[in-house]
Amino acid sequence: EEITVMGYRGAFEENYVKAVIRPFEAAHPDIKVKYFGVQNAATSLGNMRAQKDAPAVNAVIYDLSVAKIASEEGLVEDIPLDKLPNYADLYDIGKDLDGKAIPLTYDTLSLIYNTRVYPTAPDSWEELWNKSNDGMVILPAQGGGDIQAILLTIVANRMAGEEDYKKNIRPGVEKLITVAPLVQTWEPKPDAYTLVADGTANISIGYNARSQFFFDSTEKRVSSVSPKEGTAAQINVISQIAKSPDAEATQTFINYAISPEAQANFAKAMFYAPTNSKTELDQETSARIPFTDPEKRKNLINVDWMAIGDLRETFLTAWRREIIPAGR
Amino acid sequence: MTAGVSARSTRWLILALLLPMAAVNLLAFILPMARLGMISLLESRAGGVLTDTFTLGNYISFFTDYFSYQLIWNSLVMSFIVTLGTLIAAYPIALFLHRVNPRWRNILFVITVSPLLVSSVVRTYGWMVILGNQGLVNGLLMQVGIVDSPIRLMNNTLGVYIGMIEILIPYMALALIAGFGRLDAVYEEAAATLGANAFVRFRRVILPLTMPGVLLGCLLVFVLAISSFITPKLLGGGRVFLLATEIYDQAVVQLAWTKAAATSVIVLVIFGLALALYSRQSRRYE
Amino acid sequence: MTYSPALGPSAVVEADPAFLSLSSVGKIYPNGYKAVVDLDIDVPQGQMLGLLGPSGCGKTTTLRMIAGLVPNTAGHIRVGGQDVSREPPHRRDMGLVFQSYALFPHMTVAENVAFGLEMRGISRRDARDQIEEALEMVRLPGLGSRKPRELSGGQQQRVSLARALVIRPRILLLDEPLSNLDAKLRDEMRVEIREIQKRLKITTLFVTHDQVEALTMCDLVGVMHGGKLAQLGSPEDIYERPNSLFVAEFVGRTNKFPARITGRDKIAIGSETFSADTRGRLSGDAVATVRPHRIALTPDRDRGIVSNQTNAVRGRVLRVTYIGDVIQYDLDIGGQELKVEHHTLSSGPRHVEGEMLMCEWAPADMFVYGDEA
Amino acid sequence: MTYSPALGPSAVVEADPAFLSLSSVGKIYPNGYKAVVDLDIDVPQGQMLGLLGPSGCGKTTTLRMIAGLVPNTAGHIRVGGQDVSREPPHRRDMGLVFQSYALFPHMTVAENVAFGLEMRGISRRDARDQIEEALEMVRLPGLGSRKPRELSGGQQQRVSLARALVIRPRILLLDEPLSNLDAKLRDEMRVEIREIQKRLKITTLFVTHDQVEALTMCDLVGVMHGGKLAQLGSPEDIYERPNSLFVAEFVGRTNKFPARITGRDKIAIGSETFSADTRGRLSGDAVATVRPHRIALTPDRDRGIVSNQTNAVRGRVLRVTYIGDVIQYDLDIGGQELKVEHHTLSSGPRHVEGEMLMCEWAPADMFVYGDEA
Amino acid sequence: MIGHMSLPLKIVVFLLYLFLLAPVLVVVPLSFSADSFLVFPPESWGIRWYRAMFQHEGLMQALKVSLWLGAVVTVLSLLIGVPAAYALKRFEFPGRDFLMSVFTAPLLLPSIVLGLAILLVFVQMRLLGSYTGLVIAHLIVTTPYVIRIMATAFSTLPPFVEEAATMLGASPLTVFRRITLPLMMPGFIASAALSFLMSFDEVVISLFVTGPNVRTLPVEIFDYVESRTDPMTAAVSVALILATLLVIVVLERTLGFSKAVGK
Ligand SMILES: Nc1ncnc2c1ncn2[C@@H]1O[C@H](COP(=O)(O)OP(=O)(O)OP(=O)(O)O)[C@@H](O)[C@H]1O
Ligand SMILES: Nc1ncnc2c1ncn2[C@@H]1O[C@H](COP(=O)(O)OP(=O)(O)OP(=O)(O)O)[C@@H](O)[C@H]1O
Ligand SMILES: NCCCCNCCCN
Ligand SMILES: [Mg+2]
Ligand SMILES: [Mg+2]
Repeated sequence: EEITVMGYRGAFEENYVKAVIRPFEAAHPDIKVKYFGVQNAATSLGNMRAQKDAPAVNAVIYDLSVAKIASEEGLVEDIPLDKLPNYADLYDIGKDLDGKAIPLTYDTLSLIYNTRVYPTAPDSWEELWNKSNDGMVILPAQGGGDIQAILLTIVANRMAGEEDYKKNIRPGVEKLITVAPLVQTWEPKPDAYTLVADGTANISIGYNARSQFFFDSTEKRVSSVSPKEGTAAQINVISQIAKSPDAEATQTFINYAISPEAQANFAKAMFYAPTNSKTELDQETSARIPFTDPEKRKNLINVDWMAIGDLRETFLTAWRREIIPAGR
Repeated sequence: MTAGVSARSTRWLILALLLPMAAVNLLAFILPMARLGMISLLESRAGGVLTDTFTLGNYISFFTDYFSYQLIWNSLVMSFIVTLGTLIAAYPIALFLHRVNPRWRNILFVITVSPLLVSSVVRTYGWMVILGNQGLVNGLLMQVGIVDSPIRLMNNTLGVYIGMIEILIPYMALALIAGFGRLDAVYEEAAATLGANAFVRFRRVILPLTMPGVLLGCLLVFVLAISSFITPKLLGGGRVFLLATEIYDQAVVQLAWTKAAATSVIVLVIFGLALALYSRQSRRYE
Repeated sequence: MTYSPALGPSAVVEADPAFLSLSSVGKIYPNGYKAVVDLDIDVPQGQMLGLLGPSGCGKTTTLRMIAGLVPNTAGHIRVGGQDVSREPPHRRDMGLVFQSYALFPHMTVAENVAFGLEMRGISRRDARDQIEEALEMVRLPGLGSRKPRELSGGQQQRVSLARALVIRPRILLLDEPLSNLDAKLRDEMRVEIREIQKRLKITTLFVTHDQVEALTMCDLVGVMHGGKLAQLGSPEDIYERPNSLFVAEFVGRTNKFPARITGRDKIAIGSETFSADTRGRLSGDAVATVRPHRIALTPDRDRGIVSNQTNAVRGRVLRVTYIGDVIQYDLDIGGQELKVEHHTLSSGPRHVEGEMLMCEWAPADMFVYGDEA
Repeated sequence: MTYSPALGPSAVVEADPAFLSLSSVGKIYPNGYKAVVDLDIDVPQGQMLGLLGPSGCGKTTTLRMIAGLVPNTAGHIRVGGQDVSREPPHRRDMGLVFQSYALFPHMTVAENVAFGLEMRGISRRDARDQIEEALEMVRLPGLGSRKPRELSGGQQQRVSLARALVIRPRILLLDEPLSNLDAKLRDEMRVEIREIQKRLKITTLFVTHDQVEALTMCDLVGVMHGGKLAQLGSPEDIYERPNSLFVAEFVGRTNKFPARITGRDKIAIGSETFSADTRGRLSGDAVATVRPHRIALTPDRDRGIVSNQTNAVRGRVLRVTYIGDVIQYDLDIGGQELKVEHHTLSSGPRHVEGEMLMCEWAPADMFVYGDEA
Repeated sequence: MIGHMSLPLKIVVFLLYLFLLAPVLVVVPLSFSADSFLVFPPESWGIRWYRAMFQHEGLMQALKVSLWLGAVVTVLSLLIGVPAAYALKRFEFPGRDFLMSVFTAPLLLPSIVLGLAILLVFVQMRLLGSYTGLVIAHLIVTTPYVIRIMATAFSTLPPFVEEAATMLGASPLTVFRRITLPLMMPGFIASAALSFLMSFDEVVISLFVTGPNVRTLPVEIFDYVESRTDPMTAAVSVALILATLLVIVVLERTLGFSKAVGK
């Protein structure tokens, strides 16, 4: 039997194949797993729509907010939870869609900084607003459509004193408008981590997992920190694609993917926070994943990804019309 | 035409010769354009799922959104400036090619249009290397000491202009060179003997005679500029919102096909207007 | 070689006998080619000089130097006594009609004609009358709103002439203006151009490689050869008294024989002897010419003696070619071929192949040149 | 209008007096334009017919119908008695020389010439001699390995001729083969083509709009006008006995006067009366013509009487134009302008403007036509 | 002298050429950088990124796809475009001008619109991300060029040579084989070269049509530039520029590049 898993390409693909798929195949010699790398979650959704009636892919790893759309369109299978014994051990965060989208990794929005500019880690988001960083700030926003932009809005909202982003994001938007003039680029090429590492910029927002990867590959020129005001998590989930063949094997794989073993392996490789509470990590790895710190977890802003879909337009509009233009 | 072929068999022959082309054209041009128009009139549910309901909603939401006008304005301004820029840059090149002796003309012509054969992605990458904070220009400027912190040459509209103008110069040059065919030195000489100095000769003879090429080049570059999104995406720093980048985002990132289709139709309308303007102007210079 | 009025009967002394004056003018092109060498030409005010010569002899170069379109590399070009050699073309005030007409394709006929007036600061409104007048002069009234491409070749030619004339230039320069027209139109335009030129009394230089054009239209004809002036004189000077074999052959058709000078005004061609002006030479090799239509053919009366009144030689008809207006006989005269052309007659004797005839011509019709060929 | 040998003196009766025969041939183009109407022409075997006429009169159309390149829409085209009207061109076995030569640019001269032989299954090796022979015939031996673009216009023309001749076609068709050549080369090629045609005794149709070409080269001349055959005959028939005003004007130069027929062989032009063949007509309006060089000018001897021997009228010289070989007088004869052309003489009387002269010509030189113009 | 070039014009033109060629020229030294990321001028030198390029599986796979695609598209473009051009130039029939405009319209149409429109149809026909889909999408880009070039070639065929061959006894088929075809050769070569280059270079439409398993080189490079700026892109660029130069040189040698690209 061969199943196909679709997911992010690049380093994610490399490490996922190494840390999860190969061990799985070793443990299940009868099942072969092929990995299809795609650009982003939206691409996955596009492919799922295109192959709606005859899917060539069995499972998909993507973002929870996109998973919501997919589930509404009936593109994913609702896996009976009894087929996934490991499901019960997962944290509650991101379980909104039950068997239709199983939390696979957590990641947190972090402050990315150049270690030469900041010999000691800045511990506040306010550092983005520091005038001495004029022109050296990067905010990857994709015109406001990026999850990082959404998360930063929510964080800024809290900083401005408004905890409930569903009710009102004006305070956050106003706050972000004041950072815009300092921003060098809203769409870093190739990515914020590289530009911070090579000195093109001093500071940025980004994900913890990727920054850890760059920390290792750039001789520690770039590092990340989870600031004291708290942060929010991004959640990757895995879904079984509706009408795809080999349901049994697919579910076997998904169950393995959320097992403590697989979670630990991948966390070690990529520094994504495990979703399985039973996962055991060594001290060194754990130290580099803020999510595993109970203290930090407490300070986490709880994002209702099921509501984001409806809010997205509001966020997007604010970014496009107010925040980004304010920086010109 | 050779005698002895009956009209009937000629008809079948013509049909057979045209059929494959017609099929490809139908499949990849006519049908897509029809579908584009149709989808722009369909309603979509949240997340971009298509329904079967017809609606003007996509257009209404486009035209009731202030941001749309911003997009149109940005696109028009950018295309206009880029067109003008390529014209100003390509005109001397075309004039030079027209006047240089034939031995040099061929090699210079090849140099002029050869960038066309280098992927625009590669050339945009080259501009990233040149214009970046750590790039060639800033490196030189800082080394010489003219500036002490990098000046921003990309991640803004300036970068997009520079890249777009450079990438589109060959197209403009091609059109101009074709248009320069009408320019014979004898007209300039005639003007001179009638008392026209160099400036008047340029304004009254050279320019009007090359106007058909200028107009064609402007149309070509305008259309290419208004539909380009790779260079704006790579050099714009997320600041440059254009119809083309919007279509790409809507279609590929947001998967909002109905919106993307409606935006595309708007681009087509602008394209049509440019075309109409072109044919009106070019008739004046025929 | 300056033209002196004494040489030709039709040269008229006008107000200024050297209104347009070229002295020692030369042109070496950047590639080193000597297109024009040491040219001396004076054109009297109001007269028309035809510059005649084979292709590549430097006619156009001469004209373009006068216009200022190419700089002369030697000598001086003067207009009304004033050296214009270093003036740019747009300040020389000359009208130039190009072989290709060079009408501005993007302007109407009226705009074309108006251009030169505009350059002189005359407003379009004031220019209107002058334009209409110029178009009337070339017999194209009312065509002002057409574009050049909507005109026939002859009409374009006229517009081009009107455009050059409307500014009343000091000098009119014409570069083979008729060579792109068909025969009929060429005949018409010849007469017209000459009439306008005479009426306006405009000093004109007319470049052509067509001898008929030069002979019929011009007061003076200059024959060029290899960048040099071979002969300058009235049309009759050139045709009736060519000063070189080149001119004799280039202007009009001619028979050409290798000859020996045997004495004062005596030459021998093969075994026959003839009278002809040897210009004082008493011996040596030479070339003799006689024009085909100057030879009379009479029945063979066995009168092969040379008198001072006439040259006569016996010939056998080799070929008879009927060309309508003209009949052409090729005769064998002692091994040489002699071409004779006569107008055809509806009645009267017609010679036939093989017939023996006496060929006679006046000594004045025979020219003798040094063995140049 | 079938040509009958009895009509002209130079028509020679050959093996087949109608080897190429067009009977009632017509062409209506798909757009409805009648390019050729009811054409009857017979060309005797081995002879050369010149098809002469103004532009657009249907010459090329006729030639292309014979070649089979356009189908004739009426009548029959026969070669050696056999109707070929429905044969495709590649089976008609005719050689066609195009005005633009139409040499294959991607083949060498030898390959061009070999092409027709190849089509006839002759191997390249066997063809070699024939090719070399054909190239020698057109005086281009040894140029076989050149590409057409490396040849001059005249050389290309010769290759084109060799290519058409090497296959020894039954009929040779030439469509203005000389019109792209310069005057000198044209003269040469005229003689050459005619000599080759005579040597090979190849039945030839030669299309031209140049009367000199038609008159000098051809055994027979057909004058076309508006898709119809105006006259067919020997060159002298056409020139000396034009059957219509159109032919009289188109072939050769002529004076043309409005006239009234006043009696048997008597006409009046203005107040003057003349003798001329009125072809039996006794009255009515007409047009009279006389060729400029057939008019003699004599001192005014007050002899304005019409005799049957000669026509004479008094005229005043309006204009004298010197053209080298020829001198042209425009005279006023009672309000009409009469053009007279004579060969120039070095000595003898030269008339001047204003002089009164007697103009005389033979009645046989005056033609009278119905008032067609 | 009139119609000649002044020194200021020469200087301006030199600077313009410098500007035009700058991005192409700058990648050459950069490709020999041994740095881990993009710094100009490079801090260390080497051929590290050339090696990386050949080891990059996605890139090599995409190169293969692009080469294959270019070849197939070129052959098909000629097979489809040449007969159409022949019919449009050699026969008179109603709607001829209309067809000519329809067939060449994609040439002028904004590619982003065309790309999206093709995506919308291909998603229904399941042609997305398939080789068939890519080939068809590229054909709509290349065939207009072929038709334009060949239409010009057919109408600039020296007049009457085909008739001359007929008169020498060649049947219609022989005329086509011996005269028409060889004389069209420059047109074929120009069409083929342009088709290949256009297909090999096409990125906008490909971006819409490529799928996870079928990616063309320009799309791969675009993704790469978007996600990484190490000097490998420079190495890839130099390789592509060299390949293009090779094509130009070969073209110039065989028929004159200017003729191939010019109208
Ligand atoms: N720009 C130039 N550079 C070099 N040589 C030139 C140039 N222009 C003309 N020549 C040469 O100078 C000679 C004279 O040229 P010109 O055009 O004056 O001849 P022409 O008498 O007008 O001939 P045609 O009757 O053919 O017009 C020719 O041999 C020509 O090749
Ligand atoms: N394919 C065609 N369709 C319609 N009319 C045509 C066609 N070919 C020629 N004609 C017309 O038929 C008439 C005769 O044309 P043809 O070419 O036979 O003239 P021609 O005597 O050879 O003239 P020229 O001396 O200019 O070559 C012309 O009026 C021409 O416009
Ligand atoms: N439909 C527009 C065609 C544009 C062709 N682009 C070619 C890109 C070469 N770099
Ligand atoms: Mg000249
Ligand atoms: Mg013709």
